[in-house]
Formats: sequence, structure tokens, C-alpha cells
Amino acid sequence: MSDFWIHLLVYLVILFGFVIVSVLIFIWLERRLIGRFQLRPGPNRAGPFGLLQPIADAIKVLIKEDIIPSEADKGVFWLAPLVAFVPVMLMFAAIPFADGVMLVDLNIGILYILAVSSVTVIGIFMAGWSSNSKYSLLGAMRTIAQEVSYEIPLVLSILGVVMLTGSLSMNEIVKAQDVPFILLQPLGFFVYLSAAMAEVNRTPFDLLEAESEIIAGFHTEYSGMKFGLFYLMEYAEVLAVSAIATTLFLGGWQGPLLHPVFWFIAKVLLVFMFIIWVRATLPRLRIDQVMAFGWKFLLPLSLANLVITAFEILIAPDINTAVLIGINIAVMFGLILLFSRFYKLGGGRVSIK
Amino acid sequence: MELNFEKPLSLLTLDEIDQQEGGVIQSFRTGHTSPYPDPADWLNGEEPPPGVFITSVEKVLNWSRHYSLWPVMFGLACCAIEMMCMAASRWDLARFGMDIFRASPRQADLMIVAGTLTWKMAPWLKRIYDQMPEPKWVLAMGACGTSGGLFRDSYSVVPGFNLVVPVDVYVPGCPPRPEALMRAIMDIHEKIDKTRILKR
Amino acid sequence: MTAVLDYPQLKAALSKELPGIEIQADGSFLLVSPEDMHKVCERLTSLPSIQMDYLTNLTAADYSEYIEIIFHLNSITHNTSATVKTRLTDKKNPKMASVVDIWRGAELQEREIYDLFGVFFENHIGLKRIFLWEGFEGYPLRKDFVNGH
Amino acid sequence: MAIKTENFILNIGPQHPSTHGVFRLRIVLDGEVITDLEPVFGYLHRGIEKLAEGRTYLQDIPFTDRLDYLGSMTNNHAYVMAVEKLAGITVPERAEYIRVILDELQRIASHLAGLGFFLNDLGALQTPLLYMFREREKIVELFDMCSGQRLNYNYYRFGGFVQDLPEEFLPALKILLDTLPGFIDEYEQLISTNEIVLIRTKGVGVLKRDLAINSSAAGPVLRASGINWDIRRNDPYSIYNRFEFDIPIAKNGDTYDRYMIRILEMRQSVRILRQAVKDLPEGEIMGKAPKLLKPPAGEVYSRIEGPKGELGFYLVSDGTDKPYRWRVRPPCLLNLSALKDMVVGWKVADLMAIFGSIDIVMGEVDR
Repeated sequence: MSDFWIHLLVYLVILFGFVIVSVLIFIWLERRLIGRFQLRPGPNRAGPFGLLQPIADAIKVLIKEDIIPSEADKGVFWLAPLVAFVPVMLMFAAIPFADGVMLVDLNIGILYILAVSSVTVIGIFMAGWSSNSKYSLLGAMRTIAQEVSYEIPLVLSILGVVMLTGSLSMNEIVKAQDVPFILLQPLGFFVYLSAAMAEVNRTPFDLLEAESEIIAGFHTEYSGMKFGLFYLMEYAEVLAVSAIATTLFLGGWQGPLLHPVFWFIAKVLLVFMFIIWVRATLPRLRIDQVMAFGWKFLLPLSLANLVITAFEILIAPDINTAVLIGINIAVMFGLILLFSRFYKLGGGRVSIK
Repeated sequence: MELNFEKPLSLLTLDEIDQQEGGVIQSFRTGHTSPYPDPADWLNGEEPPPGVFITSVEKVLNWSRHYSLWPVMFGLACCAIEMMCMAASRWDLARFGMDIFRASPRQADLMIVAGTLTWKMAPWLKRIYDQMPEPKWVLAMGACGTSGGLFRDSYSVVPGFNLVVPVDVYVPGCPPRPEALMRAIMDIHEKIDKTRILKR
Repeated sequence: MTAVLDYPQLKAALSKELPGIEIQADGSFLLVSPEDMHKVCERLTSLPSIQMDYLTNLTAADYSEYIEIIFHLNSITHNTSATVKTRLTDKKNPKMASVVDIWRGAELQEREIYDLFGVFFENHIGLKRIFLWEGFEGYPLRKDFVNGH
Repeated sequence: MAIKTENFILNIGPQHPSTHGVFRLRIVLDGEVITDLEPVFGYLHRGIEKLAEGRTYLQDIPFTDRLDYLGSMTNNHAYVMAVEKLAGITVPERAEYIRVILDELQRIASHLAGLGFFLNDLGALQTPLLYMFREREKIVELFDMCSGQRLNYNYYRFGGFVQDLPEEFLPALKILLDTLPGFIDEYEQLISTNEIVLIRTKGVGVLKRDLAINSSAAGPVLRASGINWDIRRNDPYSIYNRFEFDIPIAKNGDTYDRYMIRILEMRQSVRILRQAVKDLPEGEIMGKAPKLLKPPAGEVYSRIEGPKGELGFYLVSDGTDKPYRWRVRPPCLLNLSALKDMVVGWKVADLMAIFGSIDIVMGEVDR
């Protein structure tokens, strides 16, 4: 009995430490990389190469005055950051850093993660609703529409991977990947990544806190520690999404000679840099275009992906993998081009009487 | 100064809203004639007592505020273009950790008021200043900030921002070059380093 | 080269269309009385030979005996230009018919004249102060407006 | 039984990241769709026209810098040309060529800033803005060489210029002219064929042809709706009739066309600059102009093709050394008269795109 508690305690400390430290590294990495994308050096004064910059941000945000607007709904306003942040921390319980090295090896690992990750929407909407400002309400409405409707393509794309491995446990999924699933499931990876970027509100789907339109979306009215928690939650979510992407599609901690944990972190950083690169270059989609993209483009694609995977598993389980990879990639480009031909993204002008 | 409407906003006709706002601006103009004293209490502070613990905590907190000073976007006129040039690639403001131009005053520390302030805009400036959480600093950019500049004797220009908000640093120039603005931001950094957290 | 219309010939064309009104065309502009300004403007845009469809500039100037409203017009099709003026002698509350229904571009310029000169434009679609706030007393661009605080 | 919905009045206040300065919009929303829009001006109204009546003609030149502070050189040119027409001052040949060079450079710098802000409103997190500010810095560097100031230059005088161009101006300009078309191609590849930019701007905020003429729009907004009206071509001033360049016209007047017109106009400006630099004559810089200018009583309306559209000056002089009436024809303000017809029916995100494509500067709108 006691070693369970020790195991729990050790892993809790490891997980919290991992999340906090990697979020700090992510913040520094993002500001430096976006600086480099924009031809400017980025923060380099606070400590060597600006490494202490995230720490300075964190301390400053913590000691800032914490304003609660007078008309705000105090209880909900205070609770919103917690309801938004805690589920993100829970997601890390089932992610394997190395073979079996995780808080708990649930046999329904990926299902647990998806279930927990959809709770953050409630927290974000509580924030938008309780701060009683028009911009936050607009941001909150957009959040629900976007995150709920991207949950379905996300789940369906993960279903493809689960069909290949036959088990929901994250550890099994990684073990089953002698060939990383990104090659066997290219369409699944494409759908997963776009749906995950929408879940996490990163460009080109960052409607939520579209600076140019609705100021800062749901956290317009937050300041001080509550805003710090939201800022932390946003980056922790991106960390969680890239961690899941590595375990499901990039072969988790499998790597030739270095220690597994090193491979896991390297792949997480790789996916995160891709998300930063997309954020620094692409403009934003309109809300109805985001909806149309989710429902009319990603959803049919993920269903088609399921059918093809099932077809492959049942009819021809013993094709050698090279041919299979070739077929999958060809099918992916074929389907994407085919679908993008005959579907219209978003409505035009509404006639006002 | 609040726009206190008896009826909810949506029932008021647009003209009534204009009347209300006109009244607010008129009373704001008559009410604000003497400038705020410049907050200079950090100047004559004596050396801190030898308590190691207090000074080191103060040093860390000041260091964190020094390097993470998030400015709020308050560009009014030509000085705003120079402010953007300073935030652009040539004089990169992000080196000092100030690259996130917060659009909402709730998360901002420094308000760079850049441009000409008119009486119609003054109540909004005061409201944005009040909305900013506590350790906040104001940087009055350009000649219009110090004294109304070229348009000092106009009927609709506020002669100097210190009539509306207490100003920490004034930057001369019309518009000041980005290096001058960078120098002013370093003055604010100096000021932050010297502030006493625990008032004695 | 944007040719300036020959004013006497323009005066002849207009008085043929509108017999009742009197137009002076001495200097480098057409002078019309405020009451039939609206009718003249309608003719200027509808006559195919003139077709002044582009209102370049609509402004006012405060002289000692009258407030002068100046229309600078252009014809995009014929590439010609013309200046039409009208004088409001009653300086206490000057009044004039709005030309918003002819040129949509006049809306903001008329609001500016109302705000800075105090000229009231009848059946304008939203005549309010454009630059100054509602409680501001006086009209700044009038010569008698003292420029103090 | 129709659901009882209530309209949502949103106030895009004077201080907002994408209103290009202090401009306020009261919009009535039905969900995300805009049903009504009311612009509120005046938050930067400094009363320049009243102040200008109290100063002499020469002292009014700095006021023109602060009108459209992204196009100071062209503002100076418009005002100085009006006073020269009023007082009958002739400008020497070399000064005319330098004026064309500085105007076209200012047009490129203003378009670069305008396009940068427009793409920033589309949501591309300042990256295109900073690339376009890189080019603009080069042009501002040239202006800094000749006039000593980065933004409000005050470089033009009645009859020409006070100082000639420094000798390192022309080599730097030649380098810029060789590299600029390369950068514009880079923007075209990155932005004009970008899938998301196309979706967000094609067919959005259409300004039809006759409404564009009727609402006295000017410049790129007018030419995007298919009207061939450019003061440099229709009513040539200074020596523009010596250069051959063509006027880009678009057909359907949507946000994409307004963006594309500005890109093509930058290419034409580079063409004009090449010809102007090639046959820039030697000679003196300043024409014969009295120190204390007292133009004869009379009035003048003179106009130029500024980056934002037709910028006109209507000056009335009563023989003294101070103007009697000093009126600026603001292209930015008049481009906004049709804003409501372009925006109603679209969504909040489109409002930002359409508003950004009109490219206004509040200094000129409010004066």
C-alpha cells in the first residue's frame, strides 16, 4: 500500500515540475522564435539569451494587483481560472515519458485524456461570462462554438490510431509503433493536428483572443495571478497537445540510441515549433469559416480515414509496410484535393432588411 | 466621471448617449485645469536599512518588474508611428521583454501615451489609466504630451497630459526618435529599480 | 488636363433648363442663391452634357456680410471641373437645403460645416456635430470665435 | 414562434488595436452579423484649420506634416503648390524633379505602412507588418538624410527647397530601387496567393462603381471599383506628364482589389522613380520667392494624388501674410462616407478587414 503513495507522490512532483519548467521554456522559445520570424532578436536582456525572461514575467504577474470588476459575478470570476487549469494538469497523468514511466498506466488512457480535455471549455466560458464585459462574452461564445465542434474530428482521428493498435492504453500505442503512425495514418495526423490547434486556440483558429477584433477575448478583464493562471493554462494546453501528438503519431519515446525521455522531449519540442511557425505566419479565419472547415472538411475526412484504415486492417493485414505507407499518403493527398474542390468555406454577406 | 445612465444603454437613443458623453467631457474639461504633481517620491528616498532579507526580496521583485514591463497600446497620432518603429525590427523593444503589446489595460504595466490628446479623448484616457492594475507607470511621448506642443492654443487640445494622468517620464521631440523613446523607457526601468516595495 | 467649364455657357445651359432662377457667372465660379441651389445641383448631375457626378470638395468660408458655401465639382466622364458658390446672408442661423440625396459624399462634409460654422442643413440624414462634443458652445471656424480656453 | 432575439450594441472604442488610431465605431450586432454601424469622429480633432488662420503661410507648413502623418512629403507638396499657384511663384527644374522623387518615395512608404496594418487586422500577428516596416525604414532613412527628421519632414518651401539633396542620397536611392521590386515580389508570393488571405478578402466589402463616385471616394478605394481617376493622369500637376507610367485599375472593388491596387501602385512608383533619377538635371534649387510672402487677394483650389487619394488645398487670401481660409480636402474622411454600405451584412472579423483595406490615418480624418 505505502509504495502506491510513494509512487503517486514522486510522480506528482515530477509531473508538476515537468509542466512548469517546460511551460517556462515554451514561453521563452515562443517569444524568441516569433522574434526571429519577424527579423528581430526577441528578449535577450533578462539573463543570458533572455533565459530569465519567463521567470521575470511569472514573478511580475504574480505580484500584480488582482482586479475583480465591480459588476462581475465574483464566485464564477474567481473559480474560472481553476476550472480551466486543473483539467490541463490532469491530462498529463496518462502520458508516458518512457516505457511504463507514467503516473498511472490506464488501460483507457487516450479516452481519459479526451474526456478531461473537454472540461477546459467550461472554465473558459465561465471566465467570459462572469467578467460581464461585451468583449469577453463575444469571446466566450466563440470558444464554445469552436472547441465543441472540433472535438468530433479530434476523436475520430484518434480512433484510427486506436484501431491500428487495438488498445486504448497510451503505453500500448507507443509499443505498437514499430513504424511511427504518422506514416501509416497521414490523414489521421493531418486531421488531428488541425483539430488540436483549434482546440488550443492557436492561429489560424485563434478566434478566441483575436487581438485585432475582440481585444483579448475571455481574459480581457483578468489581471494579476488569475491572468497568470490563464497564460499558464494556454501554454500547458499546447504542451499537452504536442505530447499527445508525439505519443500517438511520432512514436512516443522510441528512438535509436539515446535515452527514451530525451526522445520524447525532442519530439514534443518539434511539434511545438511547428505550431509557433504556423502562428507567426498565417492570418486568422473568420468564425463561420472555422465552423465550416471543422464540420464540412475535417469531419468527412476523418470518417473517410476510418473507413480506409478499417479496410486495410480487415482485407490486407499482411501487406508489407512500405506499400501501405505509399497507399496511405497517396490516399491522403487525393482525398484532400477531392474534398477541397466542391465545398464552400463559410457564407458571404447576409442581406439585412 | 462615470457615464451613469438612468435607463439601460440599449434603450437610450444615440442622441441621448451623445448628450451624456458631451456633458461628461464638458465637466471633465472644467474639472481638470491644474496638473497632477509628478510622482517623484522615489527621488529623495534614503538608503534602505541594512536588513538583508528585505533588500534582496525588493531587488528580485523590482528586477522582475524591470524586465517584464508590458505596455498598453495607446497610440493617438504621429508619435504612435514612431512607437511602432521602436517595436519593429530595427530598434526592437522585445529585447527588454516588452514585445507583447497588451490590448487590454488589465494586464498592462506601462502606458505610453503617444500623440495629441484632445478634450474629447481625455475621459477615455483617464478611464484606461484607472483600469490598469496598481504598479503602473505613464510615459508622455512627444511635445504634445509635455505641453500640448504645436497645438497648445487650440480650442480642443489638452495642454499637457499631466492635467489628466500623473506622468512619470516626459519625452521631448515631435515626434521623438525611437532612440529617445528607448532612453525614456530605460529611465522608467531606473525608476522601477529604485522604488521601495515596503513603504517605511 | 481637367478642363474648367466655360461659366457663361454653363449659365446659359442651366437657365434654359430652369427658367425661374437667377445665376451670376462673372468671375471664376457660378453664384446661385441658396433657395434654388438644390435644383441647380440636380441639373448639374442629370444633364448628360455636364454630368458633374463627383463632388470633390464642399466647404464654407466666413466673410463679414455672409457665409459662403463652395462646391468644387468634377465630371469623371468628361474630365471637366466647375466651382459653384452660394452665399447665406443671415449669419444668426444660416440655413440651406442639404445635397446628401444627390451626392452621398456630401454627408460628412456637411456635418463638418454644421459643426465648425453652424450652418443648418435641412433634411440631412443625420446632422450632428462630427468633431466636437455635444456640449461645446460656439462654432470654432467663425471669425468671431475667440480661440482661448 | 420566432425566437425573441435582442440586438447586441458593441462599442469598438477610440482605443482599439485595429482602428488605426482614435476612431470609434458603434455597431449593432445580430449574433456575429453587423446590422448597423455608426462611426464617431473627433477624438483627434486639433482644430488645425483654425490655428492655421492665425499663422503666416510659412509657419503653416509644419501643420501639413501632421495631417496625414504617414504621407508628410505629399502633404507638403500639395500645400506648397497651392500657395505657389496663389502667389505666382515658379519652381526651377531640379526642384520639380526632386519633388516627384520625394512624392513617389512617400507613396511607397505610405502604402507599405497601410498594407502592413491591413494584414495585421487580418490576424497575421505583426509578421507582415514588420517585414513591410523593414522596407519603410529604408525610405525613412532617405528622408532622414535630406530633411533631418524621420516622420514630419517640413522640407518643402515656396519655390523649391532650402537645401539640396545630400550627395549620399542618390546612391542609396539607386540601391533601394534595385532591391524594392524583389521585396514586392516576395510579398506577392507570400500574401497574394495565400489561401486564408484569399478567403478573408475575396468578395468582401464590395464598393460598387456608382456608389464609389457618388460618395466621393478617392485614390486606391476609387480605382479598386474600376474608375480610371488619378490626378497625376487626369489633371497632371508639376512635371508628371513627362513620365510614362500606367494607372492600375481593378474590376469588382472588394477588399482584395484594394490590397492588390496598392501593390501594383508601388511597382509603378518604382518605375517613375527610375525615370526621375535617370534625368535629374543640375541647377539651383530655390526659385524667386519673397521672404515674407503676401500673396494677392484671391482664392485657389489645387490638388495632388496623395497615397490615400486626392488631397486638395482650398486657400483664400486677403492680401495679408496670414491665410483667410485654410481648407484641406481630406481623402481619408471621404473614403469613409460609404463605410456603412460596405460593412452592413458582414461579420465583425470582416469589419476589421474592410476598414483596414480603406487605410485611413486619423490625423487627416479629424484634422
